[in-house]
Amino acid sequence: AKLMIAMMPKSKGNAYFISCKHGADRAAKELGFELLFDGPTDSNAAKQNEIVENWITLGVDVITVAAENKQGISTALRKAQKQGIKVITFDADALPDARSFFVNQATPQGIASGLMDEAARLCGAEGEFAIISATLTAGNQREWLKYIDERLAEKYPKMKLVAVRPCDDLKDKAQSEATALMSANPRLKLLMAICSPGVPGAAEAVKQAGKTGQVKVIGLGLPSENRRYVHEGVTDSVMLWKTEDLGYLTIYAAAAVARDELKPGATSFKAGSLGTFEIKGDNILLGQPFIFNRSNIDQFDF
Amino acid sequence: MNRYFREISVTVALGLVLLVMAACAPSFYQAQPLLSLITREAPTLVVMCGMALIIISRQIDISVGSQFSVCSIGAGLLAARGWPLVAVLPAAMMMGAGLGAFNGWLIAGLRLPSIVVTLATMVMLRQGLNLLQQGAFVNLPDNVQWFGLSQTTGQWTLVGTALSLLLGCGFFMRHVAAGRWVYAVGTDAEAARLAGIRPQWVTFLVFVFVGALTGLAATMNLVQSPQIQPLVGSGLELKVIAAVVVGGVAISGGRGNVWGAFAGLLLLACVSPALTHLHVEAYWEKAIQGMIILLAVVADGLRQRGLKGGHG
Amino acid sequence: MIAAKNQPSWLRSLLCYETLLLAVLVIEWLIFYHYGTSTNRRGHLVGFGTLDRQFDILRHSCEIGLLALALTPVILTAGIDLSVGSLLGLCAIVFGKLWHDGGLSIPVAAALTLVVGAMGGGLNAGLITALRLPPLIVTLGTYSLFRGLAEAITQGAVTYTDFPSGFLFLGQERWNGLPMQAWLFLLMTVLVWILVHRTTWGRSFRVIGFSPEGARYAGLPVERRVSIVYILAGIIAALAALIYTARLGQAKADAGTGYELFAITAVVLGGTSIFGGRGSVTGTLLGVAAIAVLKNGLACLPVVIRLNAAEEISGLLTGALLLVALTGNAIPTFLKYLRAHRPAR
Amino acid sequence: MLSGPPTPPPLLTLRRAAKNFGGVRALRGVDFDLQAGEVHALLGENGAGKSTLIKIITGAHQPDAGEIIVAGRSLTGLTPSLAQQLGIACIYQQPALFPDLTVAENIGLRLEPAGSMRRINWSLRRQRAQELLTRVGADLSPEAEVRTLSMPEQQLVEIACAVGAGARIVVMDEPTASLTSREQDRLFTVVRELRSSGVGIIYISHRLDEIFALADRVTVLRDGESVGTHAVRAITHAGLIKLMVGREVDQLYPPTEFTGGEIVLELRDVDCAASGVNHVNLAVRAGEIFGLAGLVGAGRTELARVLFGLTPADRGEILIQGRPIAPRSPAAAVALGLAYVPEDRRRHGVVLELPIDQNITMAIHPRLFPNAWLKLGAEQKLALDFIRDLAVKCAGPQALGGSLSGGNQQKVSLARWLATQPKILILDEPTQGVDVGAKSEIHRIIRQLAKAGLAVIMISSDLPEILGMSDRIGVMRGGKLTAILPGQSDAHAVMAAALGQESEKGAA
Ligand SMILES: Nc1ncnc2c1ncn2[C@@H]1O[C@H](COP(=O)(O)OP(=O)(O)OP(=O)(O)O)[C@@H](O)[C@H]1O
Ligand SMILES: Nc1ncnc2c1ncn2[C@@H]1O[C@H](COP(=O)(O)OP(=O)(O)OP(=O)(O)O)[C@@H](O)[C@H]1O
Ligand SMILES: [Mg+2]
Ligand SMILES: [Mg+2]
Repeated sequence: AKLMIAMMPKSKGNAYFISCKHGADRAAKELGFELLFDGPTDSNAAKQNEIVENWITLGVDVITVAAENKQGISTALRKAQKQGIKVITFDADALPDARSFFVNQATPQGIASGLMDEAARLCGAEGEFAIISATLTAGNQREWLKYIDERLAEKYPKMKLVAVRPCDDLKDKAQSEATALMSANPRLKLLMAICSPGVPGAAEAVKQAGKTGQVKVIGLGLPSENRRYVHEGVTDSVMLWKTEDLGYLTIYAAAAVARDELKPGATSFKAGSLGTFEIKGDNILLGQPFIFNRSNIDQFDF
Repeated sequence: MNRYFREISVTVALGLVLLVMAACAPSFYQAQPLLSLITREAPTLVVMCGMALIIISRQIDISVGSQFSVCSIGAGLLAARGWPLVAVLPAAMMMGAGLGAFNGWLIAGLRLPSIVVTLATMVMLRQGLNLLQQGAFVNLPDNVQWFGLSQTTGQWTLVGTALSLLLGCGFFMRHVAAGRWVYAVGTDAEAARLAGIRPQWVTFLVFVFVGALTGLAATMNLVQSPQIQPLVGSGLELKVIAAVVVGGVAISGGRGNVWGAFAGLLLLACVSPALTHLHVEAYWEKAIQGMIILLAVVADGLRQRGLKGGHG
Repeated sequence: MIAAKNQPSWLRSLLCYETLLLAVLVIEWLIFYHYGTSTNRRGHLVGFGTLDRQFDILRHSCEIGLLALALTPVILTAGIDLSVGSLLGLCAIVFGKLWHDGGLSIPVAAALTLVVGAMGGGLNAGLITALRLPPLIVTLGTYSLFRGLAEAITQGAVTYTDFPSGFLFLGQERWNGLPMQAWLFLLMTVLVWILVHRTTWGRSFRVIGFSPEGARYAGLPVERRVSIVYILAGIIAALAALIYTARLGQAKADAGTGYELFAITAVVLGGTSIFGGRGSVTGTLLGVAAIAVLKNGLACLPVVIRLNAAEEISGLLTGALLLVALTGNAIPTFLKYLRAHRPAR
Repeated sequence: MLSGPPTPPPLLTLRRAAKNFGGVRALRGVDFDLQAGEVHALLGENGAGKSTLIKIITGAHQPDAGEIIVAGRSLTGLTPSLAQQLGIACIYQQPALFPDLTVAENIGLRLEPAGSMRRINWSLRRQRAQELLTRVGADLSPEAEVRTLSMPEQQLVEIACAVGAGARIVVMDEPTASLTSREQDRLFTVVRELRSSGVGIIYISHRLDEIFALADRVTVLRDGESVGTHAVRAITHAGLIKLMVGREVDQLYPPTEFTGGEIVLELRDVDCAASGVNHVNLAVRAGEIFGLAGLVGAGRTELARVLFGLTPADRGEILIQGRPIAPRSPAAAVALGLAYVPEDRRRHGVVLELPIDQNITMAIHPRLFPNAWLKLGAEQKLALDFIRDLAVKCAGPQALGGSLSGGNQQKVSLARWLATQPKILILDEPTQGVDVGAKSEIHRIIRQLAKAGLAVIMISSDLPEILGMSDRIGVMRGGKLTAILPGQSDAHAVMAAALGQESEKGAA
C-alpha cells in the first residue's frame, strides 16, 4: 500500500505551518505518499497528544511533529515508536529518545541572534526597541526571548529593550499594542514581532501612526503576509527560513526513514530537488534563516 | 439614593485612570495614538451596544465573538471577490442578522436558555470557520481600506459611525417605546405579556439586532487593514460582556444603560495602553483587568449593602 | 420531566432525562465500537475498542470531569463559576512553585495547593455572598484575576517540570486496573453525589436555586450553603490541577485554559438547568462521558482522521448535541406552555 | 332564546368555559355574564377557579373549550393585548408589575397606546401617573422603583393602572387582600365612581362584607363549576357561604381561653434603622395571641423581619424567656424557637417548584435529618400528617407548591412553621386570600396553638380578624408601636390609633 505520513504543526491555522504544508504536499506528490496534516487550532500540548493517538489508531507509517512542548508530547511519541511507527520532529524538537531525527530549521540561538543582529543593523546598534510576542506562555517564544536577551547583553549594550507585549496571535491586538508602545516610548526606534500575525499588525500600526521609516519593523513572518508592507517601506525585513523547504525536507526525511534509507550515523541527506543537506548528530540542518526585504521578497510566493 | 451610582462610579474610575495618566505619563495624550486607539475600539463599541440591549433584556450572547469572525471572513471573501463596499456592508449585516436570528429562534421560539444556546453556537461557528478557512488570512483589495478614503477621514468616519450608533441606542432605549419594552421584558417577561407586549418577539428581534450590529462591526474592522485573520474577534464576547456589566447593566436584566456600558468599555480599553505607558510588565495585565472588574462591582455591592442593610 | 403525573413511578424514572442520555451514550459507544475499531494497516488492533484507548479517554476526561463535578452544585444554586479553569492554572503554578522553589515535599505542596484552591473559591464565595454580587460577574473578574496571578507568579515564562515519578504516577499510571486519576474522579463523584442527592445540604442547594429568598425565609443558612459550593468548586479545581500537572508532567500558567466552557457544556448536557434547582450528578457524569466518547470516538473513525479535522468536527457535533439535548429537554415545558396559552380547538 | 328581563346586551359573556392544567380541571364549563354599570362579585373557596376564570377573560390563559363574547363579538385566541384593546383591564391577585421600573413607567407601559416606534414623553408620563395615584389615594412618588414598594403599595399601583385604562370592563382579583380599611374605603369610592360611569366590574374577594357593601350580583364557583348567580340584595350571608362551601360554616371566631402565662418574648427599645423600626417595647406571653394592626406601611412586617433576623436590630434588647438574644439570620431565629409565616407566600412562603413535602420540612432539616442525611420516608409521613390536619387540597405530597391555589399555599406555608414546633409564632396576614372555610379552619388552628402554650403574634389588615382573635392588640404607625389595646376594643379605637388620632386615655 501507499505509505502514509502524518505531519503535525504546532497550530494548523498558522500561516507559517500552512506554508510548510505546501512544501510537504509537493514532496508527498513527488514521492507518491499519502499525507495527513492535522494539528490543534491553537497551540496546545494536550491536543497534540490526542492527535498522535489518532494516528496510532490509523497506523500511519511515519509521524512528523513540531512539538509544542518537549515533555508533553514525548510519551505519546514513544508509544507510537513501540508500535513500529517512525517518528521525526521538525521545527521544534521533542526529547531525543522519542524520535529518530529532528529536522532543524535553525536553532533558537540562530533565530534570536539573527533577529537581534538585523535589529542592531537597522538601528545602528543603539536606541530603544520593543518586542511583540505571541502569548506570554508559549514555549518557543520564551526561548527566543531568552536568547535575544543574551545576545543583547553580549553584543549590543547600547540598545535597550523597553517592553515585551503579547498579542495572543491576534493581528488586531498586535496593532493596538504597537500603537501604545510607540506613543509610550517616543524614542522607540524599532518594533520586533516574534510571531507571524504580529508583524503585519505592528506594520499597520506604524503605517497608521505615520511613522514609516522612523520606527522600523522587523520580525518572524511570511513573505506573503508582509509583502505589501515591505514594498511600502513600513516593514524593513522579515526573517524566516524557507518554510516550504522545511516541509519538503521533513517529508523527504520521513520517507527515507520509513524505507530505512536514512539511518542513525548518516552525515548527509539528499532531498529531491533541494539537493543535499548536512546532518549533525541526529539533526538534519535546513540551513540559515533567510532575510526577506524589498529586493528579494517578490521571488517567494509563500 | 442614586439610581445611577454604578454609572457614575465607573465614570469616576475612568476619570481617575485618565488623571493618573495625565500625572504619570502625559505621553498618553497624543492626538494620533488616541485616535488610533479609539478607532480600534469602534467596532467593539458597536458590538457592546448590542450586548447592552441583550443583557438588559435578561439574556446573554456569548457567540458574538464567533459571529464577528464569521462575518469578518465572509465579508472579507466577498470584498476579495471584488464586491464593492456598499454591497459588502449590507451583506455582512445580513449574515450577522441571520446568525442572530438563529440564536433568537432557539431562545425566543423554543424558550431555551440563552447562555447555553449561544455557548453551543459559539463553538459551532468557531469550529465551522476553522474547518472551512483553516486559519488562512484573507487579503483584501486596496479600495476596501478606509472605504477608499484617506486614513484620517476613514478613522473619523468609523469613530463617527460608532458614536452615532451609541447615541442612537441611548436615545432608543430611553425615549422610544420599543426600547422601553426591552427593559420591560428584561424586568419581568410575564408582566410584559400581561401588559400586551410580546416578549418573545422582543427577545428575537434583540438577537437579530445584535447580529446585524456584529456584521456592521466586522465591516468596520475590515476596513482598518489590508488583511483579515480568521481568529479575529476571539475573546470579543468576554470583553464586551465585562464592559457592559462593569458599566452597571444588571446581569439579571432590566437595569442599566448604554452610557454606563460605554464608560465601562473605555475603562477596560484604557487598561492595556495605560499599563504600556506606565511601563508595567505585560504579565500583570490580566490580573489588573480582573481587579478592575472586581473593584467596580465590589464598590457597587458595598454601596447596595450599606443602603439596604440586610434586605434581600 | 417527560413523564406525565399519572404514570407509575418506575416508568417515570425510566423516562427521565438521565436514562435518555444514557441511551444516547450507549448508542454512541456502540457505533464507535463498531466503526472505530479495526486492525490497522500495520496489523495492530487499534481504535476505540481497545482497552488502552478506553483508558486514555478516561485519563483525558478526568480534569474536565472534575470541573464539571465542581460546577454541578454551583449551577444547582443558580450560580455559575467561570473561574474554575483559571483557578486550575493558578493552582498548578502554586503547586509547582511550592515544590520547586519552596522546596516542600510533594504531599505538603499538594495539601497547600488544595488550601489555595479553597481560598480561590472562598474569594468567589465571599464576594458573592457577603456583597450579594451576581456570580457571573464575580467569576468573570476572578477568571481574569486567577489567570493573571498565575502569569504574574511565573512572569509567563517559568514552566515547572521534572516532578518525581511518585507524583507522576497520579496522572500516568494504572492502579488496580484503572488509571490512577480515574479512581480519584470516581471517589469525588461518589462524594459529590452523596452531598447533592442524599443530604440536606444538597436539598438546600436546590431550594436556593429555585428561590434564594424562599430559602432565607425558611431559615436555611443561604450564605453558608452558597459559600460551600464555591469553596468546594475551588478545592476540586485544585485537585484537578494536581492531576493535570501529573498527567502532563508540567505546570504552566496556561493550564486549563478554556476548560470552564467544556465543563459547563457537560453539566448542561447532563440535564442540569442553568437557572438552578434542577439537575443531578448522574446527569453530569453522563454528560461528561457523552462528550468524551463523542470527541474520542470521532477521532477513531478513519474517515474523520483522514479529513484532518477531528477537532473541528467534534466541536461542531458537541455544539449540535447540546442544542438537540436542550431542545429535547425543553419540549415538555414547551408543550405545556402551548397547552396553557393556545386553545385546544 | 330565553326571554329574560329587558336588560341591555351584556358587556361580556362566557359560555361553558373550561380549562385544564395537566390533570387539574380548574374550570369545567362555567357560564358568566357582566352588565354595564354593575359590580359582579365572584366568590368561591380557594382553588375554585376564580383566578383562572378571569385570566381567561383577560387573555392570559386560553380556554380549552367554550366561548367568550365581548360586546357582541365572539372571540377566539384572545391575548392580553387584544383584551386591552377591547377595554378589559385587570388587577391580578399577584401584582404583575415591573419591579425594576418606576411607578410612572409601570403605569405608562400599561396605559399608553401600542406602537413600537412611538416617542415617550416622560414628563407627561409622570404627570399622568401622579394624577392616577392621587385618584386612587396612593401616597407614592411616581419616580419610586416598584421593587422598593410593599405589597399593598404595589396593589395600589395596579389599581391606578386599571382606573387609568378607561376600561369598560375592570377585573379585580382580591384587590383588598392586603389593604387596610382606609385604602379599602378609597378603593370602594373609586369602584363606585367607575360603576356609575357605566363600567362593568368583576370583583373577587373572600371578605363577604365587602361583597355585600359593593356588589350588585354575585356568582359562586365551586370546584370549577358555577353554582349560581344571584342578586346580592336577594341573598343572605349564610346563604352565600352555604353555596360556596356546600355546608354551613360557623363564622364566629373561636373564643379565647387565655388566662395569662409567663412572658416568652420581650422587646426593649428595639431599633432598626434599615427598616424603620423605632423604639418598640413589647411583651408577649405564652398562650397569648397578640394582634398587630396598622395601616399600610406602618412597619408591622418590618418588625417581624427584625424579630426573625432578616433585618437584624441595631439597638435595644430582645429577650426570649428572659434570655437576651440577637437573631442575625432566620436560621438563628428558628433555632431560638421563632417561626414566621411571611405575607408574600409566593416569593417567601413556599418554593413553587418544589413538592409539598419538601416545602413542609424545609425549616426542620436539623431536627428531622440530624446527620444531614435525608430520610424520605419520614419526610413523606410528616407531610401527609400536615396535609390531613390542615386539609390541604392537593394531588398528594409530591404535588408541586406552584400547582396549589393561593389559600392552599398559605396552609403549606403554615404547616412548614408548625412543623418547627416553635415557642413563638409570627403570622403575617395569615388568612389573606383564604376562603371562609379555610379561614375559620386556620383561626381554629391558631387558637389551638395558643392554647398549647405558643405565643402568637398575628399581623393582619383584616380588622374583624384582629378584633375577633386577639387577646391584646398592638397598633403600629410609622415604625413605632403607638398603642396597645385590650382584645375587646372596638374598631374605632384601633383605627383611631392607627391613624394617629388616638389620645392617651384611649390606651388606658
Ligand atoms: N398554572 C397552573 N398550573 C396548574 N394548576 C393550576 C394553575 N393555575 C391554577 N391551577 C389550579 O387550578 C385550580 C383553580 O385555581 P385558581 O387560582 O383559579 O383558584 P382561585 O379560585 O383563584 O383560588 P384562590 O381563592 O385561592 O385564589 C386550582 O386547583 C389550582 O391548583
Ligand atoms: N425592601 C424594602 N426596602 C426599603 N423599604 C421598604 C422595603 N419594603 C418595605 N419598605 C418600606 O418599609 C415600610 C413598612 O413596610 P410594610 O409596608 O411591609 O409594613 P406593614 O406594616 O407590614 O404593612 P403591611 O403589613 O400592611 O404590608 C414601608 O414604608 C415600605 O415602603
Ligand atoms: Mg385566586
Ligand atoms: Mg406587612
